[in-house]
Amino acid sequence: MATATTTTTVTMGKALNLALHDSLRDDSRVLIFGEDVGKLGGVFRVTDGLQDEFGAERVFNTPLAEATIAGTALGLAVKGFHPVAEMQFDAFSYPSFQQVTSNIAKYHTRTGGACPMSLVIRIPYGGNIGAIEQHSESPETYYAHTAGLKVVTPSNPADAYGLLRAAIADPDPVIFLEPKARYWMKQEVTLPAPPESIAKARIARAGTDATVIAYGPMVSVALAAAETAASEGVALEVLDLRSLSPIDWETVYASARKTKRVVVTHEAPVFLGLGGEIAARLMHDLFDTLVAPVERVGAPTTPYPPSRYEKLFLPDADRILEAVDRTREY
Amino acid sequence: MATATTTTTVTMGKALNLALHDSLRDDSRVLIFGEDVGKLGGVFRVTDGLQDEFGAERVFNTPLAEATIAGTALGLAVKGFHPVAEMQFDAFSYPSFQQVTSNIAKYHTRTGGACPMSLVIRIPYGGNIGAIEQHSESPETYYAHTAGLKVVTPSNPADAYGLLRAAIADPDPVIFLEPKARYWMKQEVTLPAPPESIAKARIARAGTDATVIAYGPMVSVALAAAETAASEGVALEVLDLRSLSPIDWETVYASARKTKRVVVTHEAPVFLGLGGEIAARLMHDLFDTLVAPVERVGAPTTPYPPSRYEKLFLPDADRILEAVDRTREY
Amino acid sequence: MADVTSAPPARRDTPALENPIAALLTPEGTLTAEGERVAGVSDATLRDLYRLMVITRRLDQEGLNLQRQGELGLWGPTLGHEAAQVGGALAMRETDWIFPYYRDFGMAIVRGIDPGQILTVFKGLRHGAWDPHQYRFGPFVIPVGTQVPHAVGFAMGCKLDHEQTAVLTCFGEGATSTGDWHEAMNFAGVFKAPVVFLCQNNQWAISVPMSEQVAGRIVDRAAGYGLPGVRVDGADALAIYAVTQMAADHARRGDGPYLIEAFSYRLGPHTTSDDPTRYRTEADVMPWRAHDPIARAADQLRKRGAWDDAFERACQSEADERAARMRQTLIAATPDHPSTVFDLVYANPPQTLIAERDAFVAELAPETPQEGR
Amino acid sequence: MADVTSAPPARRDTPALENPIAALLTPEGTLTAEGERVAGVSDATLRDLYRLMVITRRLDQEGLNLQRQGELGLWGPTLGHEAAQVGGALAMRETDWIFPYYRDFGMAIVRGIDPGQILTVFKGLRHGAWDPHQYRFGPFVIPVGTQVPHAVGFAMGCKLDHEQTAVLTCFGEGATSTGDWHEAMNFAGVFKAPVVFLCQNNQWAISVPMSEQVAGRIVDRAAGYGLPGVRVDGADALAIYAVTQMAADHARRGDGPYLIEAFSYRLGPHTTSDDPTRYRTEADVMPWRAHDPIARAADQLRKRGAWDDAFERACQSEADERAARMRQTLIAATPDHPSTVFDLVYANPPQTLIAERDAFVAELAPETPQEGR
Ligand SMILES: Cc1ncc(C[n+]2csc(CCOP(=O)(O)OP(=O)(O)O)c2C)c(N)n1
Ligand SMILES: Cc1ncc(C[n+]2csc(CCOP(=O)(O)OP(=O)(O)O)c2C)c(N)n1
Ligand SMILES: [Mg+2]
Ligand SMILES: [Mg+2]
Repeated sequence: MATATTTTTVTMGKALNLALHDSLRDDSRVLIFGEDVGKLGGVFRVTDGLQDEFGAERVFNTPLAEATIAGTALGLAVKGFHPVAEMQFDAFSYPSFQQVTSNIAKYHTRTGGACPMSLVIRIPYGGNIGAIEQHSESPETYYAHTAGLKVVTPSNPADAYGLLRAAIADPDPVIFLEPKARYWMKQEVTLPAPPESIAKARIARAGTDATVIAYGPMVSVALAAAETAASEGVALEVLDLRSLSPIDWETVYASARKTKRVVVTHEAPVFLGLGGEIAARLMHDLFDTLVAPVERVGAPTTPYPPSRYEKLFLPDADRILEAVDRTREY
Repeated sequence: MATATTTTTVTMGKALNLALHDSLRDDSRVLIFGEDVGKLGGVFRVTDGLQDEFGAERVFNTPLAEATIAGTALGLAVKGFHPVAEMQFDAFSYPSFQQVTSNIAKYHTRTGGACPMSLVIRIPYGGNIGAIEQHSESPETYYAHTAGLKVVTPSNPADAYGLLRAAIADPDPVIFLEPKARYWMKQEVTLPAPPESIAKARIARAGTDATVIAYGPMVSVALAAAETAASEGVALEVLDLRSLSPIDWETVYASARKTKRVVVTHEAPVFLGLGGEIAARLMHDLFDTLVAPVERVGAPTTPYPPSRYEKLFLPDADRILEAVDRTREY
Repeated sequence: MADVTSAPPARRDTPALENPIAALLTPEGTLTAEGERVAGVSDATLRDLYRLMVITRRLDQEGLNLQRQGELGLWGPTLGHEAAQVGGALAMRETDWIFPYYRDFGMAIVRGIDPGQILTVFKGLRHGAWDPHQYRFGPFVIPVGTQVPHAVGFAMGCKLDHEQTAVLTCFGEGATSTGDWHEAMNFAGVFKAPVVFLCQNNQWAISVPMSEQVAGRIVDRAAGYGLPGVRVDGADALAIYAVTQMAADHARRGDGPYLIEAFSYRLGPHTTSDDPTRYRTEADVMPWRAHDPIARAADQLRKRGAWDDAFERACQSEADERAARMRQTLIAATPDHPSTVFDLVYANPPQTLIAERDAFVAELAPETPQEGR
Repeated sequence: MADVTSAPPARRDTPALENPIAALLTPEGTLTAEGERVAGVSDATLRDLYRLMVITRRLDQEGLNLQRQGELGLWGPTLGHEAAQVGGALAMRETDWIFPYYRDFGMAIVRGIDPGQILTVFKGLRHGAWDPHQYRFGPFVIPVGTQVPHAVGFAMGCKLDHEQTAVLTCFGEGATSTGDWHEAMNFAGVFKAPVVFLCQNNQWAISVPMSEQVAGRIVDRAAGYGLPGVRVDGADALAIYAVTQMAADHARRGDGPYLIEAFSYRLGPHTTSDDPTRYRTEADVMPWRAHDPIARAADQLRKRGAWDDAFERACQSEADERAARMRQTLIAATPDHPSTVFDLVYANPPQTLIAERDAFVAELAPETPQEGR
């Protein structure tokens, strides 16, 4: 594959595949492994064709053991590789929780900085795909609350490529959350794009009347809400966080200062979701600037529902717009 | 041991031991197991003497395998037992994260309510005991963010007894967080006390000028801060949450409405800690009532520090009072 | 703890494992003549095994059809697993418990659970469709391997209650790679829990072949826990029935756990979402198609002179008729009110959740679940 | 994947495990005469083993003293582990890596890490005290069993880099109960990683005796992963040295992993926080006191005529002198500036953390770490 840039329309799944491909091509220390990432190309085909092109030494299947997928990634990072490990679904990353929280997040500290954890753990997350139990969860709070990790999530194909390449290039452990319901989202992108900074948020749509803060799967929902609002003469600003840990407060504050009204939305439960952290911090630091309390739109305090009901539980444009109205009518 | 009530001075460790003892005595389906809970009586002696009195069938050691300590607790609950499983330290509960999050928290749903998870997982947590790595963490966010669990933590011997008995009696899975730095805290208690409701907060000290919301190990710190404040003519109200999931919002709102100034404190990192959820919700619902933004006092976004530094990182009375001043000078 | 006080070097060698069951099997994992005699499986039982396998395959096929027709979101075929599932489940007493894995559709059928109800899980109507206590059959558990500790815990409870109950738990060979599986095997050995571990080794974990999944042989791991184990031909319902029954008796007698590896092959896709052509060829699968549990049972019946065409036809028509009923039940199944999602979280729900539920319901009206789709 | 396409029933029986190393050991886990000949351990090496064990025990004793004197928050004695730790570590080449567990003080000494620096971890000054790359020695890892997957991952990397590096990892018998241990064993077998697993079975996990911890025998688990394994007398440094060296060669040759169970006894408390009198009697411990690694090595030297009192005295005085230096280093050790805690979290710290650090430092001044205690 040439390095000259080309503009093409790709899905997010393909953009991630290209990011992995280009990282494997440009850095011989990059390895990809996990369950079914080999011949199958992953259950979402994100690693499609990579084993064929780069060989079974650099792209390989592992046994069904997430704790040790993470644990061996740590060992390979100490050996100087840049492992990109895949967890097949959100809930199936939980077996690796101890390795990620107690070792990967703390190894740089434990070794006095001698052993940076230059690895990425890719996790498809979120719902809205009609799946059975444990295939639709949003575990970002678990990881973002854990100091020592970086947590990133793209909302579109272009960011997917840029953020994944930046995550792989970063010397610290990055939990890379892939909004699985958006794998099939298409966009025209110019690739290879220069790596994104992994810690910068993005104004997805500029507006003046209120800010909707979203990330991952919810950004396109927020943009749809903004379209509707526009047709009603309301100019919503949509902010795509992209990085969940750290949060790009500068961009968040700038937008909040401008619109003075903020709604935060995510698929995860509201209780202890990222919306709480953002709302708490904004209302604290901009107590006199905000003209209305920060609204949160997320899931209720229940396990993810059976898929037949998921659309009723997932935040949608209507609920976002209702929240916007609450901030404007306040 | 007679059931007539007696008033004695006990440590929190002893109060917990008595709660386990009385639960074993009063309910033949209660079982206690975990690493070293047998002859040793647990590394903190909370299960001291229980195996001697109730036998190795009801109080027993397990192999070193937290995932399966939790997983067998689930199976025993299905069999109609009320397991009280011990995780030896906070960070050592992480291997059980999948069993707790994907099975214990969801089994009642998965079985259409046919299999309630009447079990308790006891976890000593928090720092301030001069321990080595991984023995001083505050994992409450991980558990409280997980729907299907209940999360409770006592701050004194009397509550320790009442809450643990209530947790064991509750038909749902309860993560029982024990503030290990307070195991040696003494108090005069009348035992056996009637079981507490596990979902009610408590006004630990009434005041009018500002509310300090705390839980577990931080309650006594907040009370010390209130003493100092009182000597300076400031009447702090100290609210002990006791239940972290669900949160007793009624009591929290009543206090916040009264004092109009709120500080939330915990040992856990501020970022995505419970303080964020409480602050976000209070400032949202009482946006026009609060005269100052809710202040949060917790740990920075780092792994728990080496013990030599812990006192510098743990919230203390001074930092709480500074936060109170910020709300009062606002 | 005797070993702890024994004089050094404490050898604590486990005595060569007593494993009389193994002696009843040929190297291929079928019953020897002596084994068939000892097992004493009646013709009636062998016919039951045949009948239930025919029904299982037919209902499984109907599950595939329903998925193709858009009535199910997902289906995970049991093709190739009929012998292990029917043989294993039928060998357990009614009072015994089974903690299945997600593919154990055949076991659920043996236990008398309405297959149309089971399918509502794969239609996305609920996360679980039966009362485990009613059928002594745990829910399908999706996180691989995690049901194994549940079975061991339940079995520890049976022992504490001094019951004559044995517990069967199933899992694929991929599950043996999980930490939970190992921890549970060790617990079972330490506590001598009355549990039978039945590995349905179909040589694939989605696209991962056994050679990239399992170091050594699963059956050989039993000895590492001081437990007996055998590998059985996964297409031989008779052998699986006999061995499981003996292993369950072993457990009931208080002799502890037993590991059975039923060795067969996943003839279909992992699930309807899977595309096996990406990772295996027809040449890989072909030799295993002949390795058919139902044909095997028919042969065994013929050898015993316990076979006739009327019986075959009866099995087929019962299967067809059950398939039709299953389809009806599924299609007729209506979603519960979405508020059920809130009602099922806790046995003793907190006020906060009840309030969330009420707000949810208020917002919902007049929407209906259908529209929610 | 050959087995996948083979005609049913695919047996995939692993050929009877080649394990020439086992043949060199007596049933008690010491070297046979033939074994001693094949191993060809020189007198100089045996003297090194003796010397390093004497030093380890002396420094370990000093660690206990320092803890009692309040200079350390905690100490976990290695008494009874000297042979496994010194023998195992010395057997590895300088270019080999070791992923130790928290009790491997003796291995750290063999690797030349300043013991006074190691103790700063137990003084609460830092979470880790050496650069793993400098000594090819991983950090002490507290969560039991979790270092085993690290070692396997590192070994997989050595294989990918086509290096002649072998990796040694240690753990107690309690660690074998963890899921991570099993997953790592299976990974090592599947990927044929050049790793040697050295279990230091001291028969206790804090208060839990081996009989309540381990079902079966740990050494017997190797076969379940298709791997060779041996149980060695944990008091015999010579045997452990020889077996570890042969196992490491086996791994370097590309023949895959090897499991060694060094069987001994934890003579001291689990750590200084532990009170063994609550769960075991002197009668339990007594028989094991004679089972002494250092006395054993001395005998072996005498048998070889490679022993003299001058050597013994030299070892003792070197040990005493090193102990004094260790004490000095520890007591002289000053805490880093507390802001180091922030600086060590990331290699590429986010602005948000830098801001937190600066705020922290501002608040701190003029406090000093001492006051922070
Ligand atoms: C902990 C966990 N990781 C990953 C998955 C995704 N997954 C579902 S089934 C499966 C393969 C299981 O293979 P095996 O255990 O052999 O059972 P089989 O499906 O072949 O019957 C995988 C990887 C899961 N459900 N749980
Ligand atoms: C995952 C985990 N659970 C519990 C603990 C607490 N703990 C520390 S050491 C230990 C016993 C370990 O025994 P073993 O593996 O035999 O090693 P030994 O200490 O005997 O050398 C326990 C339970 C821990 N550190 N990590
Ligand atoms: Mg399989
Ligand atoms: Mg031990």
